[in-house]
Amino acid sequence: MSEADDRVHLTHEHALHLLREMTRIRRFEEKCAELYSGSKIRGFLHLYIGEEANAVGVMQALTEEDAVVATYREHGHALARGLPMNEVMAEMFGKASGSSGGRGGSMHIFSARHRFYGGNAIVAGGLPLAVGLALADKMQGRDRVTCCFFGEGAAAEGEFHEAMNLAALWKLPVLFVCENNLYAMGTALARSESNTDIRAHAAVFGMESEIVDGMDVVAVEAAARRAVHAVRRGEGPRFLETRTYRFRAHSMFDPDLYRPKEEVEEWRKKGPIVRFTDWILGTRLVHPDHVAALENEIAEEIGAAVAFAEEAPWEPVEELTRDVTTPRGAEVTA
Amino acid sequence: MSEADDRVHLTHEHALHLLREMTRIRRFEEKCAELYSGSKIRGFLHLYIGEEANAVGVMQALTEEDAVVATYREHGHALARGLPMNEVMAEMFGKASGSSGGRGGSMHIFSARHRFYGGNAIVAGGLPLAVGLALADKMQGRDRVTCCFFGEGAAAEGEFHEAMNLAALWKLPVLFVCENNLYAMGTALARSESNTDIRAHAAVFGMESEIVDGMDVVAVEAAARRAVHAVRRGEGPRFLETRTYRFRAHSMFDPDLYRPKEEVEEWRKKGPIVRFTDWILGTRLVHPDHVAALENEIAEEIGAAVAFAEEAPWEPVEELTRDVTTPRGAEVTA
Amino acid sequence: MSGTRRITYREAVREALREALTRDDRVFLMGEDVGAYGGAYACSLGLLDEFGDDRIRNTPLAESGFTGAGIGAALGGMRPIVEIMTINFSLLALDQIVNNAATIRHMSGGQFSVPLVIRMATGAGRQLAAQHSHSLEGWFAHVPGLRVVAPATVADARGMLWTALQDPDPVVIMEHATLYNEEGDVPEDEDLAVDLDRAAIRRAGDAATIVTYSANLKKALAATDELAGEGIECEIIDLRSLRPLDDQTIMTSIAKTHRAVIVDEGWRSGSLAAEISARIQEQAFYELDAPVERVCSVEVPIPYPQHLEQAAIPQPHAIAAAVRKTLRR
Amino acid sequence: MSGTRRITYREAVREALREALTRDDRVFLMGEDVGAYGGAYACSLGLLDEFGDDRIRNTPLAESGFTGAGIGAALGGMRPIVEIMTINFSLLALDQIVNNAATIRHMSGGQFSVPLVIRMATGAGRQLAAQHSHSLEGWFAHVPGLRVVAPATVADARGMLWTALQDPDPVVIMEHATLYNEEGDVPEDEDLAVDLDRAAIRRAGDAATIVTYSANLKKALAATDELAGEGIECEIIDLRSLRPLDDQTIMTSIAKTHRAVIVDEGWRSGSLAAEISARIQEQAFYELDAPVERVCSVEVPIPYPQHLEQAAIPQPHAIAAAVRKTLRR
Ligand SMILES: Cc1ncc(C[n+]2csc(CCOP(=O)(O)OP(=O)(O)O)c2C)c(N)n1
Ligand SMILES: Cc1ncc(C[n+]2csc(CCOP(=O)(O)OP(=O)(O)O)c2C)c(N)n1
Ligand SMILES: [Mg+2]
Ligand SMILES: [Mg+2]
Repeated sequence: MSEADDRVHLTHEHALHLLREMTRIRRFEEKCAELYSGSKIRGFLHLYIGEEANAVGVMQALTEEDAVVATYREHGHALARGLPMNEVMAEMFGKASGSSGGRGGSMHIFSARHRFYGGNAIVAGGLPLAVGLALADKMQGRDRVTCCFFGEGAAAEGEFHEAMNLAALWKLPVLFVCENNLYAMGTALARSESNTDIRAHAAVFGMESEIVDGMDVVAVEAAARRAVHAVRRGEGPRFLETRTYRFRAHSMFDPDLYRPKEEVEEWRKKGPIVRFTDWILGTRLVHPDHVAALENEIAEEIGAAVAFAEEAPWEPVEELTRDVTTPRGAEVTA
Repeated sequence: MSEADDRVHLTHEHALHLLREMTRIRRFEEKCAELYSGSKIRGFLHLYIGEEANAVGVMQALTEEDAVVATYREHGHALARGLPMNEVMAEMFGKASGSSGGRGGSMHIFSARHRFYGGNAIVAGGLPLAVGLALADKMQGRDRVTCCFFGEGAAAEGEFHEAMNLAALWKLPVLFVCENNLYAMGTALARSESNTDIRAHAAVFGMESEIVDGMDVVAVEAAARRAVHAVRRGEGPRFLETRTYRFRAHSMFDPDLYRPKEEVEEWRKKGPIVRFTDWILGTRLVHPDHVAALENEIAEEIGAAVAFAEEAPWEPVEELTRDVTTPRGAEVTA
Repeated sequence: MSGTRRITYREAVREALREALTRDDRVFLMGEDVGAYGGAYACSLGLLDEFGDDRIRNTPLAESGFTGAGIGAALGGMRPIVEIMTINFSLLALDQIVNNAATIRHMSGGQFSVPLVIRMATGAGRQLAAQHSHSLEGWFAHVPGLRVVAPATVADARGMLWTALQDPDPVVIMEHATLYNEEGDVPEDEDLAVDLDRAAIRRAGDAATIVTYSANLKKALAATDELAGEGIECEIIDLRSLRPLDDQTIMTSIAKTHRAVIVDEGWRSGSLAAEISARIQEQAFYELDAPVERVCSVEVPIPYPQHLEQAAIPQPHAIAAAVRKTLRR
Repeated sequence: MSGTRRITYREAVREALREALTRDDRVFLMGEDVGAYGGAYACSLGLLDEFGDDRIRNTPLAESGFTGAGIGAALGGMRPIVEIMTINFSLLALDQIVNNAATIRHMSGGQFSVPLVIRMATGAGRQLAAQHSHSLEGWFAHVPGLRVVAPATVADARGMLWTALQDPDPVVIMEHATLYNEEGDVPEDEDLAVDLDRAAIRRAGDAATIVTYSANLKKALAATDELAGEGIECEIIDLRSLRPLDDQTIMTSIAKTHRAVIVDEGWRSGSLAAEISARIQEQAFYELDAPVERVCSVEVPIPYPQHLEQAAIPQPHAIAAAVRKTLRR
């Protein structure tokens, strides 16, 4: 293994980039929460706030050719993957200009352009998909990686087990990223797993894994680079457990009664944005003015995204049954 | 742990008993194969020949109060559990006097009297059932063990994973017995598990396990006693992997093309009956006359069972829809 | 007969759970987040404190595993209530439900019954999109060995659970996700158990028979209000039990009205509505003055935006139009 | 047009697989024991040697996992053929099939199609009892986003796979387990692909229309032989495609015969037959001279003994009786 490829080069630009990406997600979702209260966004909305370092860190290790599979908490991943904020916001609104044409909403963001395969709201349901995407790459001799995000709650599902085995058995180029935020809805990990060491569930298949502090974006990026590099070298799947925490309730319906307020407060202090900001300011890699400028830019981007979504058209009702099956004669994507 | 309780007391009687039980299964199934060719038995028939030491050994460790859950290869387990051979044979014929009233056939032998819960033909489908039976015992404070048999092929199924976790998480009194006969139909273990050490799939849940030579009935009995004892003490579930082999094809439909004839021959030499017989004769625990007498008795028992099954009545067609739901006002079993 | 109280459907479910847990100590509730979280739709909120975590048994995410464990526990003498958050997730448990719960009695020649109750939320209307909004009630109603019920009213939500628990065989209770916040009256009587065998006539009339169940009862009532203004008085049958179906109540009504409209949130092709239509035809062909109409969901995975979602599922105006069509008006 | 060859249904499936694997290198076969064992019903016997274990991909027992992997591989540009041994086991994969394969196109706003073919054995008649003998074709036919076909003839078994592989969306091919040993003729032509959109008229007649599919075609033919002796000439429609249904062929026939009998091995309540009955009623009500009859399976988990199993599923005499009934004879 050549260590060089895996190192994070924390230049001024890169530091700002990481901060920007995390902040974009944070502010975007804060706006979404507001818009939810205003009934612009509906359904279940699962905020990623507090977990931004995971998606942002991991995405740094992927190329455009790679594929991403995520869950219902995927707005962060979508933004970090490069989906235009306008399209993501329009999707939250359910508008025709949304990334899934409005059909999916917050839980089903897709983008063929970005090889972003959802947006899956069945816990663990995305894992077999990731295995298949990687299988296609391997069978076609393509040098691509499929990165699959899921929560620690997924580890109890049979589909998790089946997918892990297939990936390991067939040595497929998958990076499994388990975002361990300690709770699955209101269920603390110890109430759902007899063995709370999630990596053991990868190790049992002979899959190498690493734990990383999911509140430290640089650490996540470094770990992801190591893992992706190994996967790309053809060493088979890897497993990354990120230790993280969601600052908000599970979804907008959740009264958040199952965990102590102090616990949330403790984690907030370790927040990925505040911590990274302090650090890059402290090391003078970045100047406070840059941070302020960045916040302004993002505020503008969000304002524009909201305006875009507001103005975007609704799908006409006559189009209801479009995209159930492919129109005859149409080309297949992929 | 008091070792005393776990020891196998290999008296003359016990040795003869073990030999008799294994031989009953062997001769019964040889007869079944014959009857299958004569079209008396139909459907899929999965012979247990070669694996008799597993069921017989494990059953020694169970009491009447305990429960057993098995697979489609369960005629051996049913006989070892004490179901009358007449009823089992009649079930193979599909007759009304069969242990499941003829409805189930070879894959679905049940007996409430023996707490024998099938006869499940969905690979791994019996495991959650066993978990639930044990849960009922635990919740009602009953000192009973549920013993669940399955093949190594089941370990790849999600239901296996889910059931193992539940049993371990809730510390339920289940003994999982994985009869590892190296093949799932025509699929060798290495083609289905990235990690062929089956016990690792128990260890990951923190479940203690043991491997035992499934061709050695005394070793199986001893291991089962240790495991059942631990389960009964309230230590939670245990896992037993028995290393065994089926001498016949997977089912009567299987041309058995996927494994070398020499491999089968090698294992036949280690056959549980021939080996145990040689040994108890060698140690003079048992006299050849006893063995001959036992074979005669069994031949008679089988002859009687076939006659019983032949003469047993068919369910009248008018009864077809009986036992789909419980007649109103009837008592619930269990 | 004493008076009535006004509570929500959610409260009704919760009261029914509480009562069952109190009356019969073999009863326990098992499912994802039924504990501290209080259930995905808050039906069991507070019950953990009251009954403890042995009986309010929070499970890992393992639909097949815990549903199968429910079957085993039922075989072992308990009376489990398994909660599956949403009918879409029940697809992960169908092996256990169909291959085990529904068949064990038969395969064992009647030796074992599976007195298990499974509750799940169904249906569209909350903008939860294609993986949370299905109406697969008809699939369950297809399976011999299961009983399937769908409480449309608060009183039925209150009463059906206890009746279901008395059943020696597996009962699936379908709770439409849009009903939980609905208010309704429940009797103050001690004995709340409802008869699961009979459909209920929720409105009498002789112009046409509307057969429906669950959340669509409300829509049917709205449609009939509209129609009543035109002098068309419809009879509304709330099926309550989807398996078995109460043919008699349906056919008796049709013998009176000679017209039928079936309202079902399932996708049209292969819907439960198709079964009812076929039965009406088989049993009341010569009574019919017009073809049986079906108002079902459009055959599309439920889309997220409200206008499309609502366009995909039955609506009062479509029900009214179907009734008019049977009357050639 | 050249002549015909006589082969078994199993050989037809195998030839179709071989041809697909040869013609398109994105095609691969994936499932339990498709490799060295040759498939549970021996359909892929020999293909491992021919195509290697990359393309004849033997899987672990993990129905959800490998079906989901098939979906992913289809998204990734392959053309996977997933084999599920028996429809009962497909219950373990329904989450992937319904929540993913059938919905991804819609949820993604048409960005992704899932060109996946799933083959599975269905049906009773081999004394395999309650966990191996279901006929759940109707369930699949209920799901928007899926196409479901059921080859009843050897020629269709030979031709449908290639047509299915050209479909950009998921296609489920239902192979009745009792058909594999049946012999039939296949055309010697180069171009074997069959039209999946049209039902086939397998026998012409004007007394009554029998609508059926899969293995029950043979039973319908046997029934019509019997009826022909009585001077009753029935038309038989083999649906071939269960989703979408070819209404036009059905209604055209009924406009001629005015009577319909539907034969379907699914349990009667909620069967595909119910859907067809409902459609006939909706689209041809005023053409009907008698109620539509259904010959379906008795609502019982399929029992093991031959006489009970046969009593549970449709039989020629019952089909003939249903036809006579529509003719009031
Ligand atoms: C199969 C399935 N079961 C249950 C749910 C309901 N549900 C949605 S999210 C969730 C918790 C998942 O927790 P985790 O995997 O840890 O991810 P997190 O939400 O913490 O990111 C549950 C139970 C679901 N969507 N899918
Ligand atoms: C869920 C499911 N998938 C596939 C099958 C078909 N099948 C029956 S037995 C079997 C092999 C099982 O192997 P193993 O668990 O090792 O048990 P063994 O037969 O060797 O005793 C398979 C694939 C099934 N019965 N159930
Ligand atoms: Mg979590
Ligand atoms: Mg095996």
